Parts: sequence; C-alpha cells; structure tokens
Amino acid sequence: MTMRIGSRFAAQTALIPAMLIALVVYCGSTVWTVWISMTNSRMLPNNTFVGLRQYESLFGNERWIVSVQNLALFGVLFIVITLALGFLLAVLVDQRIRGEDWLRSVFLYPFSMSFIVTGLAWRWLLDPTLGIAKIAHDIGFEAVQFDWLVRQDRVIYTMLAAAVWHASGLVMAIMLAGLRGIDQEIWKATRIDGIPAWRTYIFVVVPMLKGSFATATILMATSVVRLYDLSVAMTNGGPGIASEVPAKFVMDNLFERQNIGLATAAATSMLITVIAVVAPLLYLQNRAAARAAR
Amino acid sequence: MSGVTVSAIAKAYGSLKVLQDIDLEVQPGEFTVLLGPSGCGKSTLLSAIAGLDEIDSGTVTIAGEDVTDREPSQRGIAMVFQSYALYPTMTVRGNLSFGLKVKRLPKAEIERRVGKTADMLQLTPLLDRKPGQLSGGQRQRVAIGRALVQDAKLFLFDEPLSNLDAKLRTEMRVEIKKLHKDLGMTIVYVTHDQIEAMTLATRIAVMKGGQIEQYAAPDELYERPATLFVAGFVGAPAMNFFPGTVHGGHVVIDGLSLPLDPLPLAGAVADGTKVILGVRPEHVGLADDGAQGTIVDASTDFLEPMGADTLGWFLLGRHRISCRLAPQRARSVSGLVRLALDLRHASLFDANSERRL
Amino acid sequence: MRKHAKAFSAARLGIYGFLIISALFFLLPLYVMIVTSLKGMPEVRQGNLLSLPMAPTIAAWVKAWSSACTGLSCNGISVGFFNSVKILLPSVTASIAVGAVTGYALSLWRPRGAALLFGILMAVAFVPYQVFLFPLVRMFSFVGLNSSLPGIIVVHTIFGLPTMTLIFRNYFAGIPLELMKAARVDGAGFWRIFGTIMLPMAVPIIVVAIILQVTGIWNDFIFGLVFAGRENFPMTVQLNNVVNSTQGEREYNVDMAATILTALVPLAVYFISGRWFVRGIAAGAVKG
Amino acid sequence: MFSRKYLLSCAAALALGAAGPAAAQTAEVIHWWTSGGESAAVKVFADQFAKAGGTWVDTAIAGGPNARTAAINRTIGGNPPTAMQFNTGKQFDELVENNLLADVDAVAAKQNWKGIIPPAILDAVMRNGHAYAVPINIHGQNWFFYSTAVFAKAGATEPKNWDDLFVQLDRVKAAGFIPLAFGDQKNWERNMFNTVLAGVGGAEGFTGMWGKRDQAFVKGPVFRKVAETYRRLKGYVDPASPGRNWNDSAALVIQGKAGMHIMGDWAKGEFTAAGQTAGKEYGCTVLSNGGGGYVMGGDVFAFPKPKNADVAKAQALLATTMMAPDTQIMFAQKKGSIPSRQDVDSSTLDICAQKAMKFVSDKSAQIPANELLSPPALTGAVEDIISAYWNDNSMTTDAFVAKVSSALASTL
Repeated sequence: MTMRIGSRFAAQTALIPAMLIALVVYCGSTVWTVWISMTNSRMLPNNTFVGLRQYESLFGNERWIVSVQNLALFGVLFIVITLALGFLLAVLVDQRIRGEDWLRSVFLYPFSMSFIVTGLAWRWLLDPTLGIAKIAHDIGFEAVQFDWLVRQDRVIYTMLAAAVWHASGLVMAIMLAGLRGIDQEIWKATRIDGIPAWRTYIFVVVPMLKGSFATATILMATSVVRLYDLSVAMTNGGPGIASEVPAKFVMDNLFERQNIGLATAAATSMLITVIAVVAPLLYLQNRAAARAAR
Repeated sequence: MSGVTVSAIAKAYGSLKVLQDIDLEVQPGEFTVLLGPSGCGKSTLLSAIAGLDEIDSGTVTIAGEDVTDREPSQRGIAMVFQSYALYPTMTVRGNLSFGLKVKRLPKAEIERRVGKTADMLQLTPLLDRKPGQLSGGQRQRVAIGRALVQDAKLFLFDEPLSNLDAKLRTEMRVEIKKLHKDLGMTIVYVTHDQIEAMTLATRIAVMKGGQIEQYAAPDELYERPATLFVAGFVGAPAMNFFPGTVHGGHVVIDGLSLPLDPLPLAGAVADGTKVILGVRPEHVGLADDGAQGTIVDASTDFLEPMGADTLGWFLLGRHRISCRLAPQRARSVSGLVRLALDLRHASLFDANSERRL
Repeated sequence: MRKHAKAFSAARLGIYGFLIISALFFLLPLYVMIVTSLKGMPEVRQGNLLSLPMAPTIAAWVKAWSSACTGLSCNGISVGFFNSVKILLPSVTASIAVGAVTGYALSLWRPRGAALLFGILMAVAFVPYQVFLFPLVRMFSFVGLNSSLPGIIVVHTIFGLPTMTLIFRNYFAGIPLELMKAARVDGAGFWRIFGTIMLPMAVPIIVVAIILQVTGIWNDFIFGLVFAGRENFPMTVQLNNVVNSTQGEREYNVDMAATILTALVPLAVYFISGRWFVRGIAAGAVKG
Repeated sequence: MFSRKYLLSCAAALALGAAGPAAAQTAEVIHWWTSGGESAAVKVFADQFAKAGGTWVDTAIAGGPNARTAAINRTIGGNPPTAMQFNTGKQFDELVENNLLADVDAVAAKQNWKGIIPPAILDAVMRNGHAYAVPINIHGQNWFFYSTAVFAKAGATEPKNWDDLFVQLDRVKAAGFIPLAFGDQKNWERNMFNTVLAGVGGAEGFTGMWGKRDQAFVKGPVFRKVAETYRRLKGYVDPASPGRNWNDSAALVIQGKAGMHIMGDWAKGEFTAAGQTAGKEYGCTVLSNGGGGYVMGGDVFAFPKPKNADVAKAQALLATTMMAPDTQIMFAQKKGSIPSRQDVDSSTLDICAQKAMKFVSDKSAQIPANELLSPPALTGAVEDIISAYWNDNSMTTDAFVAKVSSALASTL
C-alpha cells in the first residue's frame, strides 16, 4: 500500500514507542546480557572479561542440566496434554449441552489466577500428610500412598497436573472459537457420507483447526519457557533439585546467589535456543505470507 | 468535471511486470471500462489512478493537473470497491458523510448532499441502519452513494457488481448507466465481465499482461478487434478461429481454401504468411436458408439451445465451427449441411504477432 | 450437538459424565480454598480438606482483609488492593493503547522496519521476563522512573507489548484492505482511520486484550516488588507477605482467605466476561 | 495494637516526605523478618527508634531473596531505602566495592565497637578498615532444640555427642514421635549439613571446606564421615518434610509432635512467641565431637549512601539506636540471638543464650558461619549438591565428594 508523506510519517511516528521498547529495552538488554555473561560479574555487573568460562561452568552445573531436562520433559508433556484435553473439552462443550456458559467459565477460571496465588492450594492438596492422601486414609483406603510431591522422580508430574489445570481452559477457548468457525455444511457432507462423528473430528476437524492448534501451541510454548512461578510456589525446586527449571536458575543466580555472570550465561543460552527455534518458523511464515499476498 | 490522462505508467513486483508503459486518455464525461481477465493489471491501473498503489514511473493527470504525487484524497476522485468496503461500525448516514466530515465541510452542506444522494439512490429510509443490516443490493447502493456525495471529478469503480447475483447485477447495471447519463460524470470502471463492459462503456480498454491491447468504442472493439486476444475475449459465444496460410489471394485451411477478397484487410498479405481467420458465429449461416457468403460443407456435431438462439456446432474438417441459429430452425438440423461464411465481417490475424491484418 | 442432535442417550450420558468429572477437577482447588477460609483454625487442624465447615465463619476473611500482619504492619491486604487498582487501570489502558496502535501500523501500513520489529516482538514473547529485570532497573534509574507509579506502568506496557501487538496485528490483518483504501480515498489519515474506523471495529479483540492484561497485571508480583516502590506495592506482594510469614502457627484459613481476596478481581473478570472471551478469540484474536 | 501506630507513622512519613527537609529522622528499613519471633524483635528496633525521636517506616518483604531483590535493585536504581538487612558476611561486599554503602565509622568509634564486639563478628562488617554495617546480633546456627515433654515420654535424654544423638533419636522414634522435625528446603539442608560438618569435621574442616576450599580435606576420610552422618539423619525425618517452612518445623517441636529440631537460635523466637521457656518446655545444646564448635554468624543492617544530610542523620541515629545496650538486650530476647555487644548485662537472657555467651567469649569454641567464609555463588553451587545428595538416595557418597570437590574448584 502506498504512503505519501503525511500518512507515512504518521505511521512511522506511531511505531516510535514500540521501536524504542524493542531496540532500547529488548535489544539493549540482550546485548548487555550477552556481554555480562562473558564477565566474572557477581552481585553487580563488572567488565572483567573471562571469555566463555561462565558457559563452561554452566554446562558443568548439574542443576542447570537437570533444569533443562525438566523443562524439556515438562514442556512436551504439557503441550501435548493441554492441546488434547483442551480440544476434547471444546468438542464436548460444543455438543449443545446444558450449562455451556457455566462449564466454559469453570474450565477457564484457573487461567485468571497466578501460581503465586494457587500454588499454596495445590501444595496442600498434594501434601502426603494433609491432602488427598489423608482423605483417602480417612475414608478407609489405608493403602493409598500419594507422595508424588515429595518424590524426586514424580514431582515433575505434580507440577504438570497443576499446569494443565491452569492452561487447559485457554486451549479450550481457542479450540471452541475454531470449532464455531467451521462451515456447518461440512457436517452435512460427512453425515451424507456416513462418516462417524469421531472420525470426522479426527480426520476432518483437526486438520481444519490447524490455525487454532498453532496458536495454542505457541501460547503454551511461551508459557513453558517462562515457567517460574509454578516451581517456586509449589516446590521451590525441590525435593533436592528435582523440579528446578531454567528461569528459576536464572532468577536465583541473579539475586539470591549474587552470580549474575552465571545467570546471564544461562539467560543467553535460553535466548539462543529460543531464537534458533523461532527464527526459522518466522521466516517460513513470512515467506508463506508473502506468497499469499501475491 | 474533467478527464484523465495516464502516460507511461509502469509498475513491477520484483521481476513480475504488472503494468508496462501504459498510456490511456479518458475524455471528460466518458465512461471508460478497463476489461480483461484476472491478473491482467486492470485493478492495479485503477489503483494507480486513485493513488492507492505506488507506481514505478509515469504520470497521472486528472482534470489537467498532475496528481502523481498526491494523496488519494487530494486527487478529486471517488471510488466504489468490489467488497463495497463500507465502514461496518457506522450507519449509512455515517458512511455517506464520513469523507465530507474529514474534508471539514459545513454541517448544513453535508446534510444537503447526503440527503440529495440518499434520495437519488432510494437510501433515505435506510440512513440510520448499519451495513450489517442491509441486503447486498442495498450495500452496493450505499457504496455508490458514498462516491456520489463527494462531487468528485472522476469516479472509479473496481468490479462493483461482481458480488451480486445475476438479476441484481442486471438491475444495477442499468442504474449505473442511468446515473452516468443523468449526471454525465467521468468514470473509469474495472470489470472482467465483457457484457458489462459492452453495455456500459463509451470506450473499452482491453488489457492483457499489463498492457492495453486495444482502446476503442464497444462497436469497433467487437467488429474490428485489434488483436487475436481481443477478438477471443470479447463476444459470447466466442469467435471461431481457424489457423491457415495465405496462398494466391486465398487462405488455405487444411485443404479448404477461402478467398481473401471479401475480407476488410488493411493491406496486401504476402503469400506464405501464417494467419488465423476469425469468424463470429452470427456471420455463419445455413446456405440452404439463403444465407450469403462463401459456401463450405460441414457435418452437424451438436446443438446448444441458449434461449433466444440456438448455437449449432459443426465439424469443418478437423475444426469445429459454431453458428447462431433460430431455435425453430435448429431443431431440424442434422447430418451434412452447407454453411455460408460471411467473410465481409471476418477478421484476419497474423499468427506470429497476433495482430490484425 | 448442533450437528447431530439425535445422538444416543448413552453417548450423551458419557459426555455429561466426562464434563462433570472435569469440572470437579477444575473446581477442586477453588473449593478447598473456599471451605478452608470459612473454617476456624481448630477445625482446619483436625478436619479433612474437603469437608464443609461445621461452623462457617468469615473471621478469617476479615482478618486477611484488615488485620493480618506482615512485619510490623497489621493492616491486612486491603492497602494492597487499592494499590493494585491504582496500578491496574493506567497500565491496562497504556499497554492496550500502545499494542493496538503498533498492531494497526504493522498490519495495515507496514512502514519501514515493520518486519524487523515484529520479529523482535515475536522472539521476546518467548524470553523469560527475568532476563530483562536487571538492565531495566539500570535504564529506569537513568531516566528516573524507578519506584514510582509511572515506572510500574511503563514496565507493564513494555512487557505487554509483544502479546498485545500480536493479537491486534492478527485482528487487523483480517480486515479487508479495501476498507483502508476507501477511507484513504475519503481523505482520512493514519490516526483518523484508527480512531473512527479501526478501533470501533476492534471491540471484540479489545475485550480479549483487557481480560488478558487485567489478569496478567493484577497477578504480577516481581515487577510490582521491584519497580512500584513501597508506597505502591500491589496486593500480590502483601499476599506473599501474609502467606509466607507466620505468626507462630500457620493460619491456613487466613492464608486461603487472603488468596481468594487477591484472586477476586481476575476471577470476577473471567466469570463475567468469559463468553466475550471466546467470542473475541473467534473474532480472529489469535490466529497464530 | 501496631496498626494505629503504624498508620500514624505512615501518615507522618508521607506528610514529612511531602514537607521535604523536615523528614530528618525518618528511616525506611527493608527486612525479611516476618515470622512471629522475628517481627516481635523488629518491633523493638522500631519502638526504640521512635523513642529516640525517629520514625520507623517498615518495609517487610517475606523471603530473604525477595527482600534482597527489592533492596539491591532499589539501591542500584538510585532510590535506596535508609537501611537494609543482610546476613553477616560477603553478601554486601560488592555494594562496598561499588561505593554504594555509607560507612558507620563515626558510630563505631563513639561506641567503641573494637572493645566490645567479638573480633570475628566485627571483622565481618569491616572492609578496608571501615565499618560498613551494624552488626546487631550474633546467631549460633547449629543448635539442637528438643521438647522436654517428648523426650520424657520417650525416655530420651539430652544428647552428649554425635553417637549419642542417634541413640536418643532412636528412642524418640520408637515412642512414635517424629524424631527430627525438618523443614526440607535447600538452605536448611545446607544448614543441617553445616551442623554435621562443624560437629564431626570440627572448625578445621568447616573453614577448610568453605573458606580455603581445601581439596585434601574434602577428599579425605573425615569429610566422608560427615557425609555419611548427614545422610544417616534422613532416616529420622518425616515424609512430609520437603518444602515445609522452618518455623512450621519448629512448631512441631513446640506442639509436642516431634522430638528435636536442628536450627539456628532464631528458632527460640518461635518458642518464645508460643510462651515456652528455655530449660522448661524445651532444651538446647550444641553438639561437637571436639567440644566447642559453635557456628557463629549474625544479622547486620547496611546503609546505602544517603542522598542528603537528613538521610545521613537518620542513618546515624538508627545505627546508634540499634547498638544501644538496652536495645541490644531487648532485641536479643525476642529474636533468640545474643547481643553483639559483650558489655551488656546478659543475666536476663535465657539459659540457651547464656550457653551461647560462653561460646562467644571463647575464641577456640567458635567457627565463623558459612556466609562469612564463602561468597553466595559458591555457597549456592554447593548447596545444590548437598540438596541433591540429601534427596537422591541413589547418589553415592563418592559421587557427592567428587561433585563438591569440583564445585569448590570451578566456581568463579
């Protein structure tokens, strides 16, 4: 679209705040972070260059490795489960049921609460002496052992449960919006063809909701990378280091441990990983968009 | 009120040339239609005139003023879009008056103009409705109204009827034609529908591949198409084409030899020239019914009733030829027939340059 | 189902069964929080998590709101509530305004640098906020924005920018270009088109934006702690103080009441406007 | 009771703040003392400061890291509080190096700190010959607190050494109580490890590991014994300990549900707040195989460089008040610590504090705290390994030794 002087100037001017934020805050912070990660800064930044020693130390750090592994396991399961559950809920809510509004709100409300707020309730529910386990004992199931929250090999799944509870409603909302946008004639066509509803959903509807799935996946992925509150509020990384995550590693080293050299090295590593994944996707999307614009 | 002159406009997206050195002159009061298949550059040319698309080179002059570097709103134009592009959150009144408000016209003047336009287009009862509450035809009228209130020097229409059903389209066509006649404004109108073009235009510019093939009045365009493309694009049912070679004052088509004498040729054609002969279906008749022209033998292939006419398809050697027949007569046509080709109205094109000879 | 209304009743039963069980799972934490907050401490200690309060009392709520202690101050979390409101309103407005204008400029005008800017914003959507905390403190101190209401508003605008720009850009990208052309032929400029045509059209997506920002900003803890200044500490900071400090024995009922009180605003927003949320998304909010 | 006063003080602070220079004696203090005993202790400071003519503006933020995040960021950002809390040790080194803290030499000279504060504690606030913080108290970090009621029921007695400890723990366990109340969070795992390190490894081991980063010690037999003893303790904690707060663990002893709790003497604040008295409802001891072995740290307040003379005045007044003899005693009583000044009358303190005073007066019985010996980065890195070792039973002691050794060698 053309722009002659007046409007082009206005459009360019309108972008100044965003440009300023992007260049000064985002890029500036990133450059600073990368630089500090190559110094031996501790509590306060200094400029003593130490090359890649912070990175050596980072990748020799068991907690960092565990954090990254946790994030990978958590991230994959979290995205798959929220997408599946969110889609399933959306399909069921879309079956012309009673109380749809009410159910939708019930599924969506957890998203409005932060883990700073709900972490306590979850920790309590999963507490081996107070929570669900105790209730089971009280009603006579003495053999029930539910101690996943305090088991190193299971704690990550308790976080998963809380996280799925938190985000599935949002996925459901996105999927529901997608379902409502599907051409009703598709349903007529599949009924005439005698295709059972479940097959229609899997082989016809799911491919049609590609956009909704992509959106939900991106949103879930951003929340995975940023995962911090949940770990702090539910387990504080424990037991041991079993539920540590990278963002918490960064945060702890940044402030509590006064080791910002290491913290920025960790942040830079995360950033590079993200860019390595996001950049090609953006490029592809851009190219597709350019092609569509022709 | 005034005309438009477009000279040497060019535009390219990368290596794709969308407009190639276009020259076009629209006289004041003229109704010019830009006609062509999709992708021919007609909408881009319209956008260039409107100032909505940047051009690489060339100039646009409206009413004698060079407007090449002006904002669309400063060119004295009004425009009607294919999707109508009505502002969905505004009422009909809001849509009509928005441009006038932007131009800071006095309130009374705005009301006067909106009222007048609404009356003219029978929009008065709809003034307080939003576009979502209107039918397709009503929206179309609002879109035209929005252009009319502007008192513009030049009206641009970008396929304004293509979203309407067939009946409405015919009605609106008549209405637009009437508006042009009554108001006498200058119009540049884009369409891919040749019937629309033929019925509305005072002059048609047929475009292909970013170039204007021919710019002429509808009759001339129909009767003396300048290129093979124009000949094929204009006219329904389409013109019959036969490739052949010129030999001794005849054009030889697969052993069939037709004389060149009756053809309205611009000059002599050298022997051996590869040519394409074009004959419109209405210039083919049944010799047995007394049709005049060059007689050839053919066999009946099939018949295609079209209401007012029936289109008869015959095999002429390896070629198929169509012929406009009266429906009653067509019912008894079968087997071998003798066709009369009225070559006085035929066109001859150079097979290489595809230009009229 | 709209599509095949005559489904078997057994299948319907299964659908309702699954939905009800899911609803229970989703409601469980909220239920536990509410019943606990209505119990007295002796009952909390002895009873089980799920039992209804035998003698419901709102004492814990009153205490959480007006007299729970953190350090020397025993004013409950009510002070923080008003601070949060004070932060919330301008922050939501500013972040949505900047996001909407940026999204509009990016999608419908595509000025120079648009692709680059959008790329940066997309990448930043994936970066943990913590990475920016320290440099931002430095920058803010340089321009004198630290520990102030304007400071925290700017911070929320900065971190709301990627998401807000994304949803507005996607929404505006779905608007026919001809509408823009028509407006320009009518003589409207950048701001006029934005104000009189685009913004009124964007109401569904503005609702989505408001919901996202209200919940995000209300729930923020770390930015409030670092950037707001002690006079403006939001409710979450006080909630942390109440929940993570104890005066002798842990008062779970007060903790839970404080937690619910803190969550009340976003909860209300969701329960009231949940239907708008789905509609807004359906209107093209989030198309990836 | 506080609330009205607090409101008034807030109002006063705001009013004075608005009036500008008149806000001479207002001090905003950031700290993380929010539990029962802690906030009672802070109130002593606030009240004494008010008596001295100042106005205390309280910024309590639960959780040390949260409070330090806010304090450090505000200091760097040019809007520092009047005073901020630190643990004694290296936490504020870089603030000094970057010239962000004001010294309190004048107060130190006037009150003759050199003569009345134990050298180990005084050294911890001195940098380049200047005092940069007020050492308000001394904490012992490796106390054993036990419920006399539970011990009586179980037939257990105060443990005399580390071998005896396990005998007593077994008795408590057999009687059906939780033997060892534990708030299983990373820093308390480290503190418990340090207790074992001091008790089994002695002062040489403790300073060898944290201070000198002595590889030979860490790879030697004594350290191995420390590690094994530490792990043995795990058999005596209850399954719900992970994630529990330390004061909730102390509460288990207070309520008679658990027999023993290993914690710094600040835990006494919780006992006191619950109306219990040392020597009656609960007992206390320090266990060291070599005798002595008192791990000694403390709390300090540091003063960011003042922006104007009024703030400087308030800081001086605050420092003076905090170190005044009566404040010191009253504070120590509430907090559970002992005064950093040795010239005050300690007869009003409880018997645990009396024991502590003895350790403090005997240099050979002291071990400087972890924070005094190692920077937070190293402490944190080793803490992660200790935590993993405690929680992961599959980690061998050999692996543990190897990891600690490499962390000591590689942390910058």
